[in-house]
Amino acid sequence: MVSSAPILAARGVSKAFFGNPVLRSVSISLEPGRIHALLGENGAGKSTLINLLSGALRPDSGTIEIDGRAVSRHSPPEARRAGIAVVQQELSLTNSLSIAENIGLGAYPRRFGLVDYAALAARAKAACDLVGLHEPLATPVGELSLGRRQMVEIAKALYRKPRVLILDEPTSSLSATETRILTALLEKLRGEGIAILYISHRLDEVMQLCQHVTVLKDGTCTADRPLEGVTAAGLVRLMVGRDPGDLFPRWDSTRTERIAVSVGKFSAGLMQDVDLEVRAGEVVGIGGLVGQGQEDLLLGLYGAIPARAASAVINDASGLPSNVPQANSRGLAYVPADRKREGLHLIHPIVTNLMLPSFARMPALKLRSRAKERETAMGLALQFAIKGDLGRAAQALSGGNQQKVALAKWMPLDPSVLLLNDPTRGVDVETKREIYAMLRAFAASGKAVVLLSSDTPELVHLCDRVAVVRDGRIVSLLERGDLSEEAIVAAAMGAERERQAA
Amino acid sequence: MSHASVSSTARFGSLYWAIQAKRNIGVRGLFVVVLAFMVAYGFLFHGLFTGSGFAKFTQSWFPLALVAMAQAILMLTGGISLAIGALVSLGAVLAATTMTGPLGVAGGAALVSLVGLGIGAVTGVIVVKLRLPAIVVTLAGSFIIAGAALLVLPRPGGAIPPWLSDLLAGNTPAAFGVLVVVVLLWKLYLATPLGLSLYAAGENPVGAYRSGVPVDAARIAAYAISGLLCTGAGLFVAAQTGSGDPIIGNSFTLNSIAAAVLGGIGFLGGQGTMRGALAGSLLLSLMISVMFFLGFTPVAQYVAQGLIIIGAVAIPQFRMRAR
Amino acid sequence: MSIRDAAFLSRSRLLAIVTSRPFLTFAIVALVWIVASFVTRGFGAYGHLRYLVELAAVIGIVAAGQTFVVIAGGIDLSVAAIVTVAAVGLPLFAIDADPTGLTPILAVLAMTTAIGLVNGLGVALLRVHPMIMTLAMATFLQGLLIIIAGGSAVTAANPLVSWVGNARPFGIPAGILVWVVVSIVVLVVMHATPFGARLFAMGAGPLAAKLSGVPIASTTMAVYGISGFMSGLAGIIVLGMNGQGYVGIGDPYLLASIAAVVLGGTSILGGLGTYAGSIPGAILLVTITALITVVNASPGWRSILFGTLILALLLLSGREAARR
Amino acid sequence: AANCIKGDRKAPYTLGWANIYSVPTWMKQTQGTIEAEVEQLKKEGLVDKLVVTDAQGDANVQIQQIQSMIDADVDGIILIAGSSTAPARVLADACAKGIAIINFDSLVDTNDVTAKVNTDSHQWGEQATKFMIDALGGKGKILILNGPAGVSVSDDRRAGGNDLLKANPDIQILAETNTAYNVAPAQEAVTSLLFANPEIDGILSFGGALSAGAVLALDKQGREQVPITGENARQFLELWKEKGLKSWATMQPNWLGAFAAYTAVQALEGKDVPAFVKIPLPVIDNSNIDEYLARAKDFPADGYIFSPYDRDLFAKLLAQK
Ligand SMILES: Nc1ncnc2c1ncn2[C@@H]1O[C@H](COP(=O)(O)OP(=O)(O)OP(=O)(O)O)[C@@H](O)[C@H]1O
Ligand SMILES: Nc1ncnc2c1ncn2[C@@H]1O[C@H](COP(=O)(O)OP(=O)(O)OP(=O)(O)O)[C@@H](O)[C@H]1O
Ligand SMILES: [Mg+2]
Ligand SMILES: [Mg+2]
Repeated sequence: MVSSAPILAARGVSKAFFGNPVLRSVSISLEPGRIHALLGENGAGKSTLINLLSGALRPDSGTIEIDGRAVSRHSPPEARRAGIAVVQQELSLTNSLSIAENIGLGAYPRRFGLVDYAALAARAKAACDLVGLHEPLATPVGELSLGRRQMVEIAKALYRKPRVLILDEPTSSLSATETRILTALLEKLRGEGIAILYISHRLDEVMQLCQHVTVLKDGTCTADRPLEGVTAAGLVRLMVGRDPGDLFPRWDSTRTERIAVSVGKFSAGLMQDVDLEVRAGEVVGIGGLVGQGQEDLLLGLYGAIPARAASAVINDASGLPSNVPQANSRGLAYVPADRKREGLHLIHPIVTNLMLPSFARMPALKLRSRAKERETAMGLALQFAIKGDLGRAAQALSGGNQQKVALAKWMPLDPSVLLLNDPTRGVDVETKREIYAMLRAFAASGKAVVLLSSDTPELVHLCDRVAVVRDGRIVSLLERGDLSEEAIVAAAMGAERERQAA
Repeated sequence: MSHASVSSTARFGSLYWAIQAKRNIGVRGLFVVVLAFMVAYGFLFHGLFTGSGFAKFTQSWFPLALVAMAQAILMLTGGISLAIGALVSLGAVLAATTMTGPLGVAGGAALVSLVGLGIGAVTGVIVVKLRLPAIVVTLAGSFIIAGAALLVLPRPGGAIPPWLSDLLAGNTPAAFGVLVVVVLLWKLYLATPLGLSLYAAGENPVGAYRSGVPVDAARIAAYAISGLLCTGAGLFVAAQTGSGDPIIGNSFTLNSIAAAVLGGIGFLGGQGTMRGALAGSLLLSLMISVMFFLGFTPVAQYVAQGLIIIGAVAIPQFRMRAR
Repeated sequence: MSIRDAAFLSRSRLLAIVTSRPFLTFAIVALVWIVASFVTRGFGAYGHLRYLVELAAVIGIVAAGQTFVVIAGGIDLSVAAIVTVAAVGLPLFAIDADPTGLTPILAVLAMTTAIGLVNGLGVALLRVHPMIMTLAMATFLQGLLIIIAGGSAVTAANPLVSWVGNARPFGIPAGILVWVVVSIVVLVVMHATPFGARLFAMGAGPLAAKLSGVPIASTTMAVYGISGFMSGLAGIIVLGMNGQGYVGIGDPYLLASIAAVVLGGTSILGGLGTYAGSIPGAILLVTITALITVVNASPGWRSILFGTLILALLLLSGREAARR
Repeated sequence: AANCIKGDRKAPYTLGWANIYSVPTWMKQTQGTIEAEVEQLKKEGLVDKLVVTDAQGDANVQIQQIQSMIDADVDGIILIAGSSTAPARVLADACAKGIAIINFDSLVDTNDVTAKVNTDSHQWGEQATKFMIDALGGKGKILILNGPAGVSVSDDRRAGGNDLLKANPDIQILAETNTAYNVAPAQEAVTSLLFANPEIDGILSFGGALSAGAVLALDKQGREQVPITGENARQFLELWKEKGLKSWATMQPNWLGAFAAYTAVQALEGKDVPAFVKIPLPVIDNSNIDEYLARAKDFPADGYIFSPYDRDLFAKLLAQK
């Protein structure tokens, strides 16, 4: 392919937050008709670089160039005029507005000074069709699942008919089907000569989709080269700075006979009358398309939403916990998927985030010992390799490190059953490896893990058994021997096949 | 191309009205409660359905409806105002001191509107640009504005031309007509890009800013419009009473919050609809008359009022959770 | 941790304290007092400043409850009504068998705490928004006042109450001593107990707090219960200071308590703040009121001056950091 | 017949009592006199029902409630107004419907009522000021305490003292303050003013519980009491006796309520009633303070000890021209 002039480029940009350098003299150039991968560990500075490119932040030094010309005052409206569209990692949607109104936000078609709903409907519909979003345009975004919202976010970017499309971890909350649609779409857009910048922690996606790669490590550029001739292992080496080990730990059965959780005819939210048994020492996966009720299963077990069951035994005591504190005292811990809203308190220091479950369990008026808390927190930070000053607010952490905090905070309670809701979403490979190893070690120590995941390889490589959920029921319980990505996807898609057959 | 534009014109209706219909979902429970009160009122007071009965009823609702809208707009942007009552008073005394003077009715009305817009805009700039908490800025503002009202008219007095009083608050449902116009104007505003930005600017300001929404402008505009609605309510109160009173608006501050929250407007911005706030204000107003006709003693009035307010908020929530 | 780290830590902590909002608010109080002492005759007299702090004690105690509620993500609009109910209702609990006057005080505190708990119940279990719940509670209490006000044919001759309102052990008004005790307890509970940590978590993100195992319902009830208790305590002190309760005696404390909390740097959105800021916030409010009183101006101008001063102080102390 | 009366309404009548705010003790006591009078009228077969509304202090709500009374077709309305101007138009409607309207205590600037019943606020201010000037021998430094700004009653009382104060330039006004008619804010304000103005010879208070607050402020700061004017609040009268004050007080008698109810029925019965019934200000001074205090136990501790009344008094008041 003929290399052409870059549409958008950063030249030697640097950025620091409160004196902490996040980017050091980084350059990147986005060329038309090319999908450019931006890789790096959590906190490497990828999102920050994007914010510089899109005008949401201004560089401390260095320049942003559009069509070869340096822009002096870059801002979001400026970027939009230049044809730059960004799919943010943090959703930029407004829940109370409809899909169409969100897609057009900030760039509404006008007629007589009013929003031209006719034109909006037409253009939003076109954008939605591109990404396979078929919900009515009037649906408030708040009613959509996380994955669908991500699709709205992408449609919103496409609506602007961009010349440069920047996607920050677009697939982290998408189902396999949605990911496939997106992949095809990006290929098509590339063919139309759009410059695409693609950030993902899923290396297989990157290998399959991208032509060029820039790797960031600790805010500096460690590679800027075509992807041709690079292996996944090579990419990891560039990101991490050393040889990668296997992503998944060696699997040994540590399953015991003791029953950790057993429910019969369990119903909660979308889940209807399911039976599930989890043994101590095993990792049970929960798979299926996004939004089939998997989350309600975990929340119901956890006492966070109303649930009922014909029979329930959790850690040798019968009955479901009726609230979260009760669940905690019975050895359950839950790590939510939406870490920003459900997992952490972003405005609070990392140390208080790490200590919160302990605070919730301690006698309410017992005097706290700050020194001891710090010590515990430092231990957890060390164990989970959480980078960052523990006294700083959790919002200063990168996504992956936030996820580690959300998991680590339960450890002081020594839970015997971990309920995990997509714990590796948006987490870099190195951190994933650490989390996987921890989960297996956790199981090996005689505890139980229930792992809800949208990442099918994860289910295949980590789990003793996988329950596939469809329409609020467990449609298939795959034992270790039968586990394969194909088997899980087949079970998850069953409904669609039947419908096609009918 | 022409085919596309024809079909898209047809779709205008469908998308716009479909969005509007979706917005009723959160407030349906409240609508039912309001309707029940409306029926009860009509049952207790048959004169409600005569021209003047309806006129008088809507007149007592009207100023509360305006201030509920004024508060709701601010709450949609994540703000709040404790200066609503003071602004109503200021609007009333300005109207009562200017309209019979050289400025005349038109000049007085213009002055009242300008003052409302101006004070609202200044408040908005202070809150938005200086990043100060709205609740205390407007608390401080309420003292300043109340002081100004006292300077304009140190004790109740002034006058409104009787024809204007009769026009706005006579035996015709003119107030209701004005309310309809105000609501239509609001719908029109919400259909402008700036107006629609209100929701995004309130709920997700960072995301909105990154999407190219003029967040600050949307919020400041909301404060200005809110100010205008308040002094407008003041003008109406002056017309309704035929005179000015520098403390007439005091109770509107808390009532406007009650009406807005009752109507499902959230405090975090971007949650709720104007129709909800209007229904909330209507409920508050209806409640007073219905309790009168039921012959409640003052003690019972206080207790029932508390229960109705809690019930109107709690019961729909329970129904939602049950579902 | 190395010694260098420790030294750095303590220096940065000192810096953190000096640049913190509560400290800033205290500094503003000091500044206003110094300037006012030069400008206004009699302002800087020890007796006057002591009186200001005594008045601030009442606001400060109400604000203690309000701070708890606001940090936990709520707001309490019933404090004024609760103060009034306490002050007006206390004589009704008088029993001749108890000459110390302690029983009625305990009874009133139990009653106001219970009122607060009902607020908490509505907020936590009925999920009524705090503004609505507490506003409705204030309305209920008006009804209650119609029943109890004027029913006290006996004067509030409660020795303990008049002691709290008038005595000056060691030259310090008893009200101030009560405030000091309250402040210490509140600061300890807020910043040095798991209960306090739960409040901050609830205010910053109720859903995350719930999923982390914080008992939301009981904590919410406790918070409003504390607010009811504090308002009751304040009611007893104002009753002592004025010798007689009356309807409306609590009215000034609603907006004052909210203003004190916000002037002290606590985020009205919840999750961030400290009572250490509400303390100088309360003193600041009383100081401004006193200054306005001695200015010879028409009521209109006084009101304008008062609002302008609050706004100016807010500019100095009340910046709200960007959230969300 | 009296104003507004058309003569088409027949006994027994329904009376509406449009209260502005029923929670304060003064209002409760007033309501008590109204209820007692209505009981009597019921026995006489003249009244069959009393409808009570409480506007919770909101003049707008009061208008709505008066409108509801019109809608419910009551025969008479007795009213304490929440604003001296706001209810004028709704009262005109009521008057046109032949409803007897007796407005007392807080009056409305309108002629569309059957009768207004009140003490004279102007005179109140004048007499209080006269007492103060006399007590100080025409020379001294005083504080002026007044009720809330923007309210006609407090404005009128203050205005009543104006001429006398102008005529006596040796009376120096150190400071003047407006607060709600309550003890606590008055005590706070006076304390601040005491520090700023150490030499004070007298306190001219225009009513309510302001005077009690002032006395407490002086007492708490260990200051000598000074001559002070006041009102019949029980707390103030008791302090007067306890501290041996040099004082003068008048009152807004709570039986204005009973009298208003009585007057409404008289008007409906076709009797002529004066458009304005001026209630002579009862004066409390050292000569009769003991009489008042002797009856104190019949009144709430936070209430007002009002002068005695009976039907004869009412008849006499109605007979005045
Ligand atoms: N607003 C901010 N204030 C302070 N620090 C910040 C801010 N935004 C980002 N950082 C810091 O900058 C660093 C880079 O963050 P960035 O979000 O760019 O990482 P990332 O590469 O996108 O990580 P991830 O893969 O987890 O999304 C992180 O260490 C983060 O702590
Ligand atoms: N129960 C009710 N009480 C009050 N108004 C009601 C009620 N039901 C319907 N309405 C009508 O709702 C309209 C209020 O405006 P509308 O519903 O268009 O709000 P809105 O502007 O759409 O709010 P938003 O756009 O923020 O959702 C008015 O026309 C009013 O008559
Ligand atoms: Mg990122
Ligand atoms: Mg990430």
